[in-house]
Amino acid sequence: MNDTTQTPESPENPTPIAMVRGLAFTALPKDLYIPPDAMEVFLEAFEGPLDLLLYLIRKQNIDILNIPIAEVTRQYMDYVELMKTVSLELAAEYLVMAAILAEIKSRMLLPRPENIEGTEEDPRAELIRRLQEYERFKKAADELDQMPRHGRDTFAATISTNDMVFEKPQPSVSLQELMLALSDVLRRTELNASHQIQLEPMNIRERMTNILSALQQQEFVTFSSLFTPEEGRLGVVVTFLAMLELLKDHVIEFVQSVAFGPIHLKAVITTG
Amino acid sequence: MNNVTPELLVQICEAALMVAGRTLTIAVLQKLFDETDQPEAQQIRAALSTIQEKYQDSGIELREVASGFQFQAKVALSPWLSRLWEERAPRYSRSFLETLALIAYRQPITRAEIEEIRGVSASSHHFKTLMEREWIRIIGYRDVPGKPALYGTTKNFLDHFNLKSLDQLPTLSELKDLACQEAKLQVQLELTSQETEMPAENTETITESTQELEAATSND
Amino acid sequence: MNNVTPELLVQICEAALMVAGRTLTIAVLQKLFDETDQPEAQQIRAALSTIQEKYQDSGIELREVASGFQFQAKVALSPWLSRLWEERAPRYSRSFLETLALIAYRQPITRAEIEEIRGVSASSHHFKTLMEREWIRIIGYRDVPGKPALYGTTKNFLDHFNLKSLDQLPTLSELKDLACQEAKLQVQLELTSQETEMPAENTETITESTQELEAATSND
Repeated sequence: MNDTTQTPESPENPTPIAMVRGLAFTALPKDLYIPPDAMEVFLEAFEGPLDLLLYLIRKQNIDILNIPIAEVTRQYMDYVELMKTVSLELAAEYLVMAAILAEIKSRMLLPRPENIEGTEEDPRAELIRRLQEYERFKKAADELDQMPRHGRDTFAATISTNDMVFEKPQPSVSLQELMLALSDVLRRTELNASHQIQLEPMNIRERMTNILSALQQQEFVTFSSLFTPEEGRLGVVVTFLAMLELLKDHVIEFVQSVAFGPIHLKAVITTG
Repeated sequence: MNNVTPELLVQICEAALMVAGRTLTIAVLQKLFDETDQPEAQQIRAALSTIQEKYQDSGIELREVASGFQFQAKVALSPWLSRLWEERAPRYSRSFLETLALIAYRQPITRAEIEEIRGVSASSHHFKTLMEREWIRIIGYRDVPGKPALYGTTKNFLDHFNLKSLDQLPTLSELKDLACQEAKLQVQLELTSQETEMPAENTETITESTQELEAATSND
Repeated sequence: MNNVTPELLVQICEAALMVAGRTLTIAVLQKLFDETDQPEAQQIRAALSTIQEKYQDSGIELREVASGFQFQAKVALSPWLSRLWEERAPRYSRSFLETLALIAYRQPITRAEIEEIRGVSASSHHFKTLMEREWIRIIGYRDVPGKPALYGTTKNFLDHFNLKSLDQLPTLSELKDLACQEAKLQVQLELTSQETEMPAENTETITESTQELEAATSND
């Protein structure tokens, strides 16, 4: 979602929408092309079908307990139609609401059946309950937003202890805590299939860091000096893989000044 | 308290609250003193209210929030103070705030319940941000198929909004009962039973869950 | 200075110096105001000396140091104030630990990559703290637009966790075992909390360990 908070203005709003050569325009010309982007912004001002419905009801000063279903349904359908004409992906929720409205409308036309207790049930009751329920939280959200917040309206005091000599102990972290944090991340990313993260054998990662550290102390490092024969073949392979990984990530480059001369590694960017 | 005069006690509490960089409880303030000198909670309270009075006309004030006491700049000064930082405080979208409001007022609540009330599917991003800020957390799972997580707010949330407890939240507006309204309008229709079928939705369940929540969060 | 009374000026300077978390110069204090309202340096100086007098008998004082003005706790109070940190070290937040874990396991890694994996923007504060503790450092830059810094862990990091090298960090499968254990532990906690905390209504189970709670409420 985005942070649009402008109040929704409908094309049917009786207040002038524009002044052209001294003339007030209260309605959009029928043939006016609404760019899809603008329509999206307009629709995003609503938080969903309930919000749109509430807006329609409020706009006409209708008592929420006495909604003229036919009229509201007609307006609602106009909006849904408008969304269609600009070929917007219609959110399913808007269509569900349209169906609910249509159902209520049809039930209002029919004689009401008696239910078990013998009292009549107004077909609008459930919708009204939902609208009210939504509205109160909409209001609560507004109020929450008005409340003084840290970092926006109020700031906590923290002053210096400069001249005092005492050691503030640093938080200590156990390996277990670190692992739990990581498993949290992994669990979350599993749900989010777009970025899978794999954990490679750590020795390659470590080697990458070591190579970069060497390149921070020295601008050019000879290729061969990064291999330690004592580590055996596995060590050589790991180091080489680490180099390739860094090369692929655009972090280092290989430099050879003369043909068949020694190969050097160099950081692509050297700052700090 | 033999060696600590009331004036010194006030000074120590004042300085401690200023340098701590976190909220302090009365218990923490007591522990700043040797056991032999340790002031009573009541004496600390008295010192704190002396401080509160002393700062009446200052740019800052001593406030009590969920996790303890804290010095804060006065809200009215925020237009000037916010210029101290380049980054603006984030603005939250309405959908974000609605989600937060529902969790705050209706906790423990599942994501599906939030979606049902709002009439739209909930943004995962909002939940992530709320969890990241440690304003909400999972406080349990409902024992129904799928074991959906139940969300509740944290002390951080209360602190951030300068609240001591959940019941300081503005009260929710009341639901008007359609059936009652109908009955008033149609007086001539004598209905036998006024036991309306509008679900006896308990409009205020906050107090209950507040207690539960405090029980859950206060064990540190 | 048309709209800013001397009293308001004092309040703003006072609050700014307390909340800034750094020393402030007169020039910085001037910039808190709109250009049309901007007080003269002299007026700020006057406000600052009013503040200095006002805090004469307080636990804190306004001092001028090389880089500007700052409030400090009075040195005489240090025996008491030092206990603020004696009690217990603060704890790092879960999001802080996640950032650290990703740097450890995925180094060299950029901040943007961490944000992408975690799905939320990373706090600069976390990076600063990690750099200050010398647990991470910048080990290079990636040659892509923006030239992002690459982070890696340090020897200090290994020392803290008693590791000789990074490949001693638990592997992914060990991590899964850990997650299983954690789940088992939670089930146990669930059972006990059902017995003790939720006698009547056990449709909802609180699966919460005290550790998690502390992590959730502690600040970073």
